[in-house]
Amino acid sequence: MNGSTSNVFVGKLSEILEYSVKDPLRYIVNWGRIYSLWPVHLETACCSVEWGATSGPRFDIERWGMLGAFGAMRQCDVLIILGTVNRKMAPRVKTIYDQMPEPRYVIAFGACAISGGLYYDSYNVLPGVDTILPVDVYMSGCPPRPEEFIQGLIMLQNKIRASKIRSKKYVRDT
Amino acid sequence: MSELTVSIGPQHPGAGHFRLIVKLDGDKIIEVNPDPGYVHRGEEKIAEYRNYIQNIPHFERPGIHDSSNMLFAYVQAVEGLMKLEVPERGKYIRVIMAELNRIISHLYYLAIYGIFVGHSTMFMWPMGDREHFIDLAQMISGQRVGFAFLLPGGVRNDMPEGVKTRANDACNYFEKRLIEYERIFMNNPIFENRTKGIGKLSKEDAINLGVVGPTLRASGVKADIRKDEPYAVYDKLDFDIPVSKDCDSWARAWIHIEEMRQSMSIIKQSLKDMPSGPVKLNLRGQVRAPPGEVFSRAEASRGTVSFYLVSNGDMNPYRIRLITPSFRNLIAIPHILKGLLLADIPPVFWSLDYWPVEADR
Amino acid sequence: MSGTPEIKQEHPKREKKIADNIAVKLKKDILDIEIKPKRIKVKIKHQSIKKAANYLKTVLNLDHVVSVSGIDYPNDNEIEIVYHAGTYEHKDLSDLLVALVYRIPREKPKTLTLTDVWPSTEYDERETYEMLGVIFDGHPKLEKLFLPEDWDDIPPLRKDFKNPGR
Amino acid sequence: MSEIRTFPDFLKRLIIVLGGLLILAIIIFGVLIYTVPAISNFNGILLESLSNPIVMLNYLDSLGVGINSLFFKIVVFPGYTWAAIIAAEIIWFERKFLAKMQVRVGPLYAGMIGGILQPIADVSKLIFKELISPSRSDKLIFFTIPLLVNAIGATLLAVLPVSEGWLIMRSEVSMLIVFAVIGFAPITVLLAGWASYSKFPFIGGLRGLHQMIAFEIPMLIAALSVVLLSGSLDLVNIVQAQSNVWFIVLMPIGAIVFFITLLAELERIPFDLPEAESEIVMGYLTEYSSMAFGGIQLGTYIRFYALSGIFTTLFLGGWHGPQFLPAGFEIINQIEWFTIKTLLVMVTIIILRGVNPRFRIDQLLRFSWSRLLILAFLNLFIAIFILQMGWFPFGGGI
Repeated sequence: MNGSTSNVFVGKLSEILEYSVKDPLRYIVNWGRIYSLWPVHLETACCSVEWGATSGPRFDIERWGMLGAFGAMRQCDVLIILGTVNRKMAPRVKTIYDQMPEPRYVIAFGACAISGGLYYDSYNVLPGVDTILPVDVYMSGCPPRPEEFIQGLIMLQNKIRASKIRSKKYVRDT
Repeated sequence: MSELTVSIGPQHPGAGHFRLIVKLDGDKIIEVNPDPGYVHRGEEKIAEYRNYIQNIPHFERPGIHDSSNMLFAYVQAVEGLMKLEVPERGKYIRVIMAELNRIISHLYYLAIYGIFVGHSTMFMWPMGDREHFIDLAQMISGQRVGFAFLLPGGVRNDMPEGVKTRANDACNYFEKRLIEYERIFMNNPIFENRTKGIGKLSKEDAINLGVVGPTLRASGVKADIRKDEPYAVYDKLDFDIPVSKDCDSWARAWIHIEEMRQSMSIIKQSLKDMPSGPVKLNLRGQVRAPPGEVFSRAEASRGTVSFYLVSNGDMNPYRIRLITPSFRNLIAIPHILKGLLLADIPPVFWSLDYWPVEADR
Repeated sequence: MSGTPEIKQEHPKREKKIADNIAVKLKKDILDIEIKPKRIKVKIKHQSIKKAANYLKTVLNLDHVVSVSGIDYPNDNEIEIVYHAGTYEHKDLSDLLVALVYRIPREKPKTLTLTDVWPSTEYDERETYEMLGVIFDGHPKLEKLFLPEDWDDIPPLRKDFKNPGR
Repeated sequence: MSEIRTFPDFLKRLIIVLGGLLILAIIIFGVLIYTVPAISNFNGILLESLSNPIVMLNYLDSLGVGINSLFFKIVVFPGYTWAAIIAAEIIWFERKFLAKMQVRVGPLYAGMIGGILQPIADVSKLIFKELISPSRSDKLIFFTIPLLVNAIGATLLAVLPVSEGWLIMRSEVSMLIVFAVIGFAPITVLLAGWASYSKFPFIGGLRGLHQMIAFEIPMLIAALSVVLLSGSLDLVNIVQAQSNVWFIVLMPIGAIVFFITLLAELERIPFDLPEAESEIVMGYLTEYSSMAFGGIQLGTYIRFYALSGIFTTLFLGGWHGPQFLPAGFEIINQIEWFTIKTLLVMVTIIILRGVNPRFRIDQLLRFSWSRLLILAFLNLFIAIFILQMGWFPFGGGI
């Protein structure tokens, strides 16, 4: 067997493996991630009121497997930035993000988290949390309604569904 | 020797956007240093760049689930400078919105109290019942939270049809529900163990530290701006100020439950007594305050909220000082937590109804 | 209507009486007294702030402070400090607020703390310290309260501090 | 080659792949039959078992992996897999049941029926998450703890008498084994807290140690009265002694004491102090991530099942119950009754979670040492009294 045919054979094998193992596995892994998004318990400002209502009985976020709020960030998947991040909070938010395990997702909840919102010209407010973190889903509103949170959650689920098993390794700051 | 310093917050299930630096000896608290400022957004500075109408959404953001009460003091300050008299119907609608907000805020308080003592059902039930009152407020104002409903000179719009019956239904339902709350949550023996006699704030200390709101009334001081310095139509309405002499965490929670009862009675009375007529003054052009200063107070759900407004006749206020109830109660936290155990921090801390957003402004 | 002048005049006499009492007692220290319904504004000299505060607390029973505000007046080159004191124990005066006002030079904003008279002023004075740069001598813990630890700009509530983008 | 986005896509792909594998297996098998003689023997059994499955079972037994073998018992049925399935589904049930108590829906979209696959989703997510080891932790101990917690739960399963004839191991001192293993649980909590090198986990570990030691003594004394009445340390004998009357009827106080100490041993609300979320974040679990966290949770829930089973054995008459199935199926009937009773105990524990807040550590210790201990002794005297009066036929350990 010369080199070229063996290469073709290996290529076919990897194709078959991808077809029969990797793709279904990716579906299963992503399915698990979709229905088990645990958020970090981090309240940065007044949008946490609407987050409370979202995890309450009427909007019941646990239907999608999302817990109300989770204490330690070592087990969490989603960092929900609930409103304004100011200059005192920003380093802490970054630390919390760094302590979360991969894969992790960031939701910017409310106008302040997106762009500074009402406080765009304040001396102590970040102009949007995407200046320090990579944001996956933006939810507009001041504060966003719980329905909007659910819509954003479904958007995040669709994003995860199309993603790879092993995302690009994020290099941590020391 | 065996001192341990733990910082509770800003990311902690028992603190939220706020930090307590706690020095522990074993399980006992030696010293507590509150470290607020994680939500400081410079409201007072921003207010100097905005005119009187633009400031309305800003001043409700600190206490967002208590927005009408926060604005009550602000619009009264502006009206005081401009010497406006609000139409009678507008005053009644203001009172209805303020009391709805009080119930919404108190239910939020109860819900988080549940989380802080480890009772998940106590979180869910008040959160669910809160939605009925949010629905009512949404019917009137069009928003879930942050209504921006009160304006200098009245309220933004009249109430739609059907609010009256729906409000009465909600109040009747919730009165029954409150009895259940007392039976299931307040009289639970473990809950009583955790809160009765814990976190005492004596009457003298409460007065000296200048705390406000339910915290003050739970320490046996009968003080409420609605009675002491009646504004809007509160002097025409019949209601009680619940006062407790127990001074502990349980009493503070109980005051909140009693206040919700009184609020529902106020809403029912106002809906009955409300005259017809306009709801706001027709203020053509800009709202501009003449030079002068005014100190205005209102009783929000967490306590007295005050605005000190200094104007030099400009479009924008010269200086606005906003004193929120949580900022006044901040001083009580290190005082009250001293000598307790680590496990007491969440229930005692939350029993003061300290809302960091409101304190930091 | 709280604090609304000239619309309702419920107890004009009461405020006048209290103001007269203050004026007699603190004759030398007072610059000016303004009376509105439910509000009395006492302008005093900077040096006699402690004396006035002690008087208000012991004689008038004003047991707590509602607010401490600092106002920057760059044109006069002065900073005005306002203490609003009220009472819980004295039921008749529960709607009355007495404002104690004094001014200090803007370049050297140094004054005495009132935490020993009214413990409730502790956090207000800390906030005034960081927002306006006023130094309260004798304050138990004059540190940053709300601003970030690494704040090195001028105090933000001074009028010459401009918000970014303004 | 298209990507898989929806469930029907996934199902289609799965069928294709499995079909391919089947064809491949048949081809390989067919080739092997004619080349390797040992296989052809197996082939005969395989064909025979299509008409008579017993043959297949017997053959597997002869290999040592059959349904009567120890391997099967440990790995599959009364053993680990069974317990893990129960643990996973009790997690789902707990979330769903609590949601119903709280006028909510609970897990809904993961899985077809009421989110029944929710725990599977959680586990699969945890498996593929990054495993973080804190830089200053004691790595060896840190990563041994999840295994140890699982081992404790699994060891308890070994002596759990699910039925009279069908159990993994019968020992004359199985009661002692149970308590020896339970006594090891506080050490894992303390070690987990200590190895994390972090403040909140350490506080959680210490709390766990205090709490479990304080509750073990009343638990032992409550169990001692059962031993007195039945006159044996063997769990099977204890169940046999209850054939007429359950011990919960004879000693209600003992049952209550044992139940409360059970809650404390399992760190369930109202005794979940070692992982009190609003006070010390997640207690000793704070630093654990990925499957290390999942492993501890799984081990804890297996222990939950095992200890509920012990309660059933000691006080609820174990496998005893009316015979539903026809004669010849006694073992299945016994297993059924045991499982039903155990699940009932678990549901009771879950209900308590929905209606109670959390104790404080000093109140808890006082409660244990001053109330439960006295009640446990009282119960012991009652047991001795019953024994001395000769009201109970078994016994006589003294």
